[in-house]
Amino acid sequence: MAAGVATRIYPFMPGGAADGTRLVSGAVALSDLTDKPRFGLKGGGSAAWLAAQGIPLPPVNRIGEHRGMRILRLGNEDILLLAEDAAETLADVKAIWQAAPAPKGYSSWREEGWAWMRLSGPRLAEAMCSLCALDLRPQKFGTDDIAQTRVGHIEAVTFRSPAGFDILFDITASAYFARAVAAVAGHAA
Amino acid sequence: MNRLPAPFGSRIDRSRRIRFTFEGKPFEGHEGDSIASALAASGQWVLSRSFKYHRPRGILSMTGADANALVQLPFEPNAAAERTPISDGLRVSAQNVNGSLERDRDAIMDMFGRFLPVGFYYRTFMGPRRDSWLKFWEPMIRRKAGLGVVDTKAPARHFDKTHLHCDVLVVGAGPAGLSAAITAAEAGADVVLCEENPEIGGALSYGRYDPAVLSGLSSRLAALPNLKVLTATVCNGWYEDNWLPLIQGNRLHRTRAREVILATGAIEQPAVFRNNDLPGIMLGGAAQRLIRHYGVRPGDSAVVLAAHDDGYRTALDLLDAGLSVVELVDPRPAGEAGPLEAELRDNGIAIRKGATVEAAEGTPGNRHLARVRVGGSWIACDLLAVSIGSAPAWQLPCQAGGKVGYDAATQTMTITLPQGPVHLAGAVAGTDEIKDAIADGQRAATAALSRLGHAVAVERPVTPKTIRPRYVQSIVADPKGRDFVDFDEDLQVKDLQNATKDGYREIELVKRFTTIGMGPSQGRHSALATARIVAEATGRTIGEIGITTARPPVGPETLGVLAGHHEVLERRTALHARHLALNAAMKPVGAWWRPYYYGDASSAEEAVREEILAVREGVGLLDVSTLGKLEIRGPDAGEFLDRLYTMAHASQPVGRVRYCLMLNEMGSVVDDGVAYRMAQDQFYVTATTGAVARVYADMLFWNAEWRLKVDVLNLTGAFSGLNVTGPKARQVLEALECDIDFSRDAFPYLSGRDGTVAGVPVRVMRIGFTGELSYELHCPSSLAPALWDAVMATGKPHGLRPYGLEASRILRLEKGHILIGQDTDAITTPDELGFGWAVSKKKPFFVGKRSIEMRARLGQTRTLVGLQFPAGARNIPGESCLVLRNGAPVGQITSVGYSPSLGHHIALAYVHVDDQAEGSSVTVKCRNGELVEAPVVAHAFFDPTNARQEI
Amino acid sequence: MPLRLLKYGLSRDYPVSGDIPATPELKPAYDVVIIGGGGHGLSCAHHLAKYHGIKSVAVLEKGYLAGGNTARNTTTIRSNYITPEGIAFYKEGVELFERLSQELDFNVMFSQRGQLTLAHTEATVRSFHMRAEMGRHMGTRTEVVDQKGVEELCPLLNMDYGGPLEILGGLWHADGGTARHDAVAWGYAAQASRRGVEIHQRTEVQGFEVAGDRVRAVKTNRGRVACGQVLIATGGMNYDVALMAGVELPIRCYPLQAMVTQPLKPWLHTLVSSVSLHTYLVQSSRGEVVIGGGSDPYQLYSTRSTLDMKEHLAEGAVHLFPFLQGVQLLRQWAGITDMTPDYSPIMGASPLANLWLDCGWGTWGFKATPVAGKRMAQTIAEGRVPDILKPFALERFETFRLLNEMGATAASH
Amino acid sequence: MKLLTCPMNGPRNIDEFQSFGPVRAKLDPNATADRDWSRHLFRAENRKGILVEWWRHVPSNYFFLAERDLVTNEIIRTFDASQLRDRA
Repeated sequence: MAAGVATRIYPFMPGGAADGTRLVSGAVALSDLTDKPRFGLKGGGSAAWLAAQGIPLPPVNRIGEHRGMRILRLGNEDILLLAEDAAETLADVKAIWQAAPAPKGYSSWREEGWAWMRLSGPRLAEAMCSLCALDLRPQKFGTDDIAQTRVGHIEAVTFRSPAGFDILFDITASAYFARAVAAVAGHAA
Repeated sequence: MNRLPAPFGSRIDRSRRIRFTFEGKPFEGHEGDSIASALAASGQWVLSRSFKYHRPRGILSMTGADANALVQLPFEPNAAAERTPISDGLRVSAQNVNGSLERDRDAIMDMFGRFLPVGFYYRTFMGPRRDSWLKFWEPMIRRKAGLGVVDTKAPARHFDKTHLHCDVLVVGAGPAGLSAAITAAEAGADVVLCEENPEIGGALSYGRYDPAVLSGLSSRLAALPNLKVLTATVCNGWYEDNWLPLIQGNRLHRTRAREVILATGAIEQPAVFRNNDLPGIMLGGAAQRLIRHYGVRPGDSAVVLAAHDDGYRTALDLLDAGLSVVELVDPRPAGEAGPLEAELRDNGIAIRKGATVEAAEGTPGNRHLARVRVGGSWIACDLLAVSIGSAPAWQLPCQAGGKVGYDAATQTMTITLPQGPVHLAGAVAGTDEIKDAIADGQRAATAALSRLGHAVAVERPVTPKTIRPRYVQSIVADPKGRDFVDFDEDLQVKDLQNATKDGYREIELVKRFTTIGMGPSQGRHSALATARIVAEATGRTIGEIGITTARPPVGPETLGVLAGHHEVLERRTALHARHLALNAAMKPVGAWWRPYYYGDASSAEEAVREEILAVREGVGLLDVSTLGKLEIRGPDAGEFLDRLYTMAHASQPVGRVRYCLMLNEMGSVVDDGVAYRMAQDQFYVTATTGAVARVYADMLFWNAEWRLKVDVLNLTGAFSGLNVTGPKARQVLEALECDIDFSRDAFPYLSGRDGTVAGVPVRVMRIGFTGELSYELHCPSSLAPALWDAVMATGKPHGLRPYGLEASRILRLEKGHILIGQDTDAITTPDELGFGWAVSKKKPFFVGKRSIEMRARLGQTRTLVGLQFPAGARNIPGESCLVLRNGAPVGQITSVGYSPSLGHHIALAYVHVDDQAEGSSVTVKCRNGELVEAPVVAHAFFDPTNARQEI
Repeated sequence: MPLRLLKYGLSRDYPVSGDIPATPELKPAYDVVIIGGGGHGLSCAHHLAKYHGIKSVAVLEKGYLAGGNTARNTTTIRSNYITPEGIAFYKEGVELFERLSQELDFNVMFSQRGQLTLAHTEATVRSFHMRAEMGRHMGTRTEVVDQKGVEELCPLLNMDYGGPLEILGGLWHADGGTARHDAVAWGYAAQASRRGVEIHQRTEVQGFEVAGDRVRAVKTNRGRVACGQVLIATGGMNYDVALMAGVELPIRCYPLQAMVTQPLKPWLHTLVSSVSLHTYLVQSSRGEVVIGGGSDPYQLYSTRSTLDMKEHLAEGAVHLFPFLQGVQLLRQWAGITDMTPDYSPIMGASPLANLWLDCGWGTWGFKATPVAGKRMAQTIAEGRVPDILKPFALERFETFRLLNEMGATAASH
Repeated sequence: MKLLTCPMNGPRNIDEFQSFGPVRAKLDPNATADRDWSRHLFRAENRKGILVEWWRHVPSNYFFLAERDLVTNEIIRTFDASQLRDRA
């Protein structure tokens, strides 16, 4: 069987669920990273297995780094690896994990369940203040902090990236989220 | 015509003229003018008619806090003319007038006042018939009630919300607030200073004070980058944990402050005497605001009623503004003359001590003040400035837990706050002099800083130097009335006294019976006087009477700013665009969009029929991605499901799929689905679309208690589901590129397989809601469109067509499958559904087990059965129609529909337990009341032996 | 002009009615002690005195008269429930309201303008059908209307939303209405006290003297009072008061909030409520628009208001009537509701022979003020529970005979 | 908005949380008479005073316990469920 021939379609791609929904770009810009590589492990054995691979684990709600990947610790046994620019490293980890015997945790399928979007632009701070009730000013919320909170009235995970704030949220609400950000951008601009 | 030259008029830009209309007449003002100031500058003093008596009313306070100066704007009723800026072309009109402001036909109400004593409406308007109130009196009163008119065609406006965080929030940028904010910011705290006026300074911006004080504070303020000043921003409430709404125009800042300093100042109080409501009678602060902020001369010929230094300052301001001050009346006994008094006397102003204004009279129609009576003689004037004292602005402090008291020695209202993150500063805390207020602001800031962990020396509260008792007006009802205590509600002294005579003696009862303090000013100008009148009338002290509870908001706020802007949440499956491309009629189900049927609305019925036919005779494809999908992993996964669901799962073999039924602790059915055991330590469980959020949360909750070794994952969005169903389903799947053996023997009913179909990794379950051969293919959502395309393309030669929710509902009804929430209610047991087969008798425990055992012993009263109606029946009952037994309701229809496969209507219904047997007949009451008989039949209307799903 | 107004105008002095006599000295004993001087307690006192000739009655109120939920509720009166037992009871309540002004010679301003409940989902439409079928069967005026019917009944509603919040239909209850809450309590108080009932304000019950299966006396901050029969009708304090007598009720307390706009000229004729938006609106005879919704999400004995509830209610109101954006809000407040597991009240006997319960009124108590008072008075006077109250017994939580009204209570109260 | 301090996520607005009600006494279902079982089902912990209750931080799906005063609404402390088990 020829595996892997199928094409992946994410919400903002042609034929995706949010196809036709505008992503704002201006004083506030929203970009879609949902097709970027990431991999999450969750459940008993996740942390130990990753640690055994030499991947340093940050404390809960902090971000670590390993060979170009960002290591998000969302819970004791809930870890998400983001590999925006480290696809190969991540592919290696995934391949090793798939072949490994249990216990090794379980896939959390975050790459399928969560959209990954990035908010940036000159009016970023104002937009985030509208979207999120948390105090995200630099002195209160550092580059390695994670907030599991509500953004744009839906549950989300947010953290800083060099270009702005990254936000992970329920992929089925992608079109809604883009509209919510656009509405806020209209006010912030 | 009343405009003063600069430097008066700090808010206006004389180079910019703005034209607007009031009551249809053109007016002109300057940029920066409020509606009231622009009208006053043009000599228009009457702004409104009062609530009950329709008396002309005008500027009272210039703070926008009372009904006197509420006007109608095109899209905003009850707008505060004293605060709302004018804009080009703005159409302003008066409210609550019958005719026009100038000629209000309802002004006659003022003559009939004696026929309308307090609470009169409770004692009359009841006859002559029982429905007279509803049919006659109420409509009449409703037309008279209310102030502004809401424009039901108002266009949508944009409002937005944002969040603000700070170490210290200071409310009020008067001397105390400025000094508190500066002190806190200079110590390094993050400070927000919020001021409702367009400029900082408070009394310093309009009162007669040394300008150097304000400019000194302003320059210190400007040097502090960590001090954010929000002017024209109202702090309109205090809520738990220092959560405060700051309203700035159309924006709501939801603000969290670690410490709050309330420097909200004091509210100048009016005097009570006959006709104290005439336009031209205003508070001293209002006259000063008109002069300094707007450069408007408040009259020509003034009398000043002063029982406070501010009154003397006002008189001097009036002189500076070119008014003739006829006399200053000071009700306090003669005593030591201060410098202000000397200055006035130097200007030749007559000062009368120990006297007061006893009454006023107006011009014809009471349109303006004409004269006041002092010591029995009348003095002609067109302005009476009243400055007899003030009350601390208690609203925010009281919301923050402050208690109002009354200090009998100084005759002042006091506010005390418990130790905590809210502090008072300045006039609200009882200071009188500017320098005391500034010192008190510093003191409050250090208290806040100390709580924030700054090393500061906490100072003691400022003790005001003046401890002599404040002046208190003794209030005696004028025999001829019209001595208003509450301008908003047209309440006079005798109204309050009469209420106490009727037994409404507690302050809250007085308020409720008379409506005092319930108008737009919410008691700002009446609470203190009310307490005094009620105390006097009931022989108690003012402290015992107290004031009514201060509730948020502090001042009016629009529903728009509270509502903000809110996008409506919607969720889309990964196949959304596929459905749109196929011309699906999309329908919301909860937040989800689902295809209802495919095709045009004009041929909806036909489309549904064809979709059903395709499933029954060929093959259909349904997007079931909205189904809840949960993955339970870990060594205790089987045990976990055993405790949560009614069937046995610990013993379920890998590769098998089992129905699962969830009960709550009461033993009522709350959800169902299927569980596919993918591995010894892994189950893939479905839940109904509407229930999955709750089921998932409940699973986590139970396991927080049980602490089993399991992990629960909600894969609802991560995975998509495609149901391929119909006699030709297997042919289609086998024609796809795949590594799963779909043959009958290799993949029997109620089993599951993992593999790859069309290059897409899938989890396939052989189950189905339609009663036909069915495979449910679940795959990662990003690959669902690819899988859909492959199935559609491969199915095409087999006549495959996608079907929607409506066809799905009929297909399931033909099989008698229940829908949780539709065919069940909050107390449905498995027995009532005939689901004894789905409940393990062997398991020692599952949620709800004990309760269904108990409920079985208490006796079952109803059962869900199938009903059928003959083809061509004239009257088919609808959903929820009652099933009667001896005329009494015993159940209802839960689902009903026409079965194209059977050619007649079928229904699921609760019937009396004694009628549950097939062949019984029950009585159903149709929508139009007609009773029809229907025979009880088996649940599975179509293919009762379930042969088709097993092929 | 009504005759009575003419009389007022022509009399020299204010014609004092003396509705509420000043609190008298507490006597050592009364035949009936009613704990709670709210609408229910006063209504019961009135019915005892007028219809059962029992005049040795003391109503004990810890604060001021009718200052609890009677003063705080938003006065919805309706009978469009789901269970036949509930409908029968509330129907009698509506009928009593129809003649209440005459009964009390006090205008309670019963305004039967109808209630329109909106459905935004098919499941809600289905539940409306259930209420309509049962309501019609029981003889109330309750019917399901479609989108067109909704528009006809309330033409100003925003019907333009597509998607999840589109209005699909409504439940029209022509019997529904409102009344002036304070007037109901004051009217009962005035009538009861004219017949000899004593009303004791600022009189707080602090405990019970129980001997065997009977309450012998109640202990108050103003002394001990022996009693023949005792009724608990203390609204949000029911759990707490019953516990003092050793009776544990299946009640949880939640705050219920509401708010009101500045007075406006009449524009909203009916009561309008939305199940999905958890919002309802009604315009009072003063012109204020009263806006309310669901209870707070967690237990609390507090009448504090929250900004989040206010924002939520404003959002719902503006969603239904977008032109309200510019309307000013005047005041918000809260009451403490005593919620039962099945959203029906608990009326009738307690484990103690002479202690009677009028409890569990949650968010739905005001509309039952006349009928609960009437029927509890009958219960106390006759010493047995009438058939119409039997389904509401406390015992139903031991025998699992619930009266589930959750679906008919959520947004409309 | 009230603040609630999640042991895992720190202080948050209370609208990020879902209340799961007071911790309830455990009863052996098989050693309880029907009447007592029914009472147990509907029994409500509602005494004025401090209540121990379950909360869920919704964005992180973390369950924990809080001690809260039912009259003042003051939250005395919050703690992980393991501490409840340790205490029991």
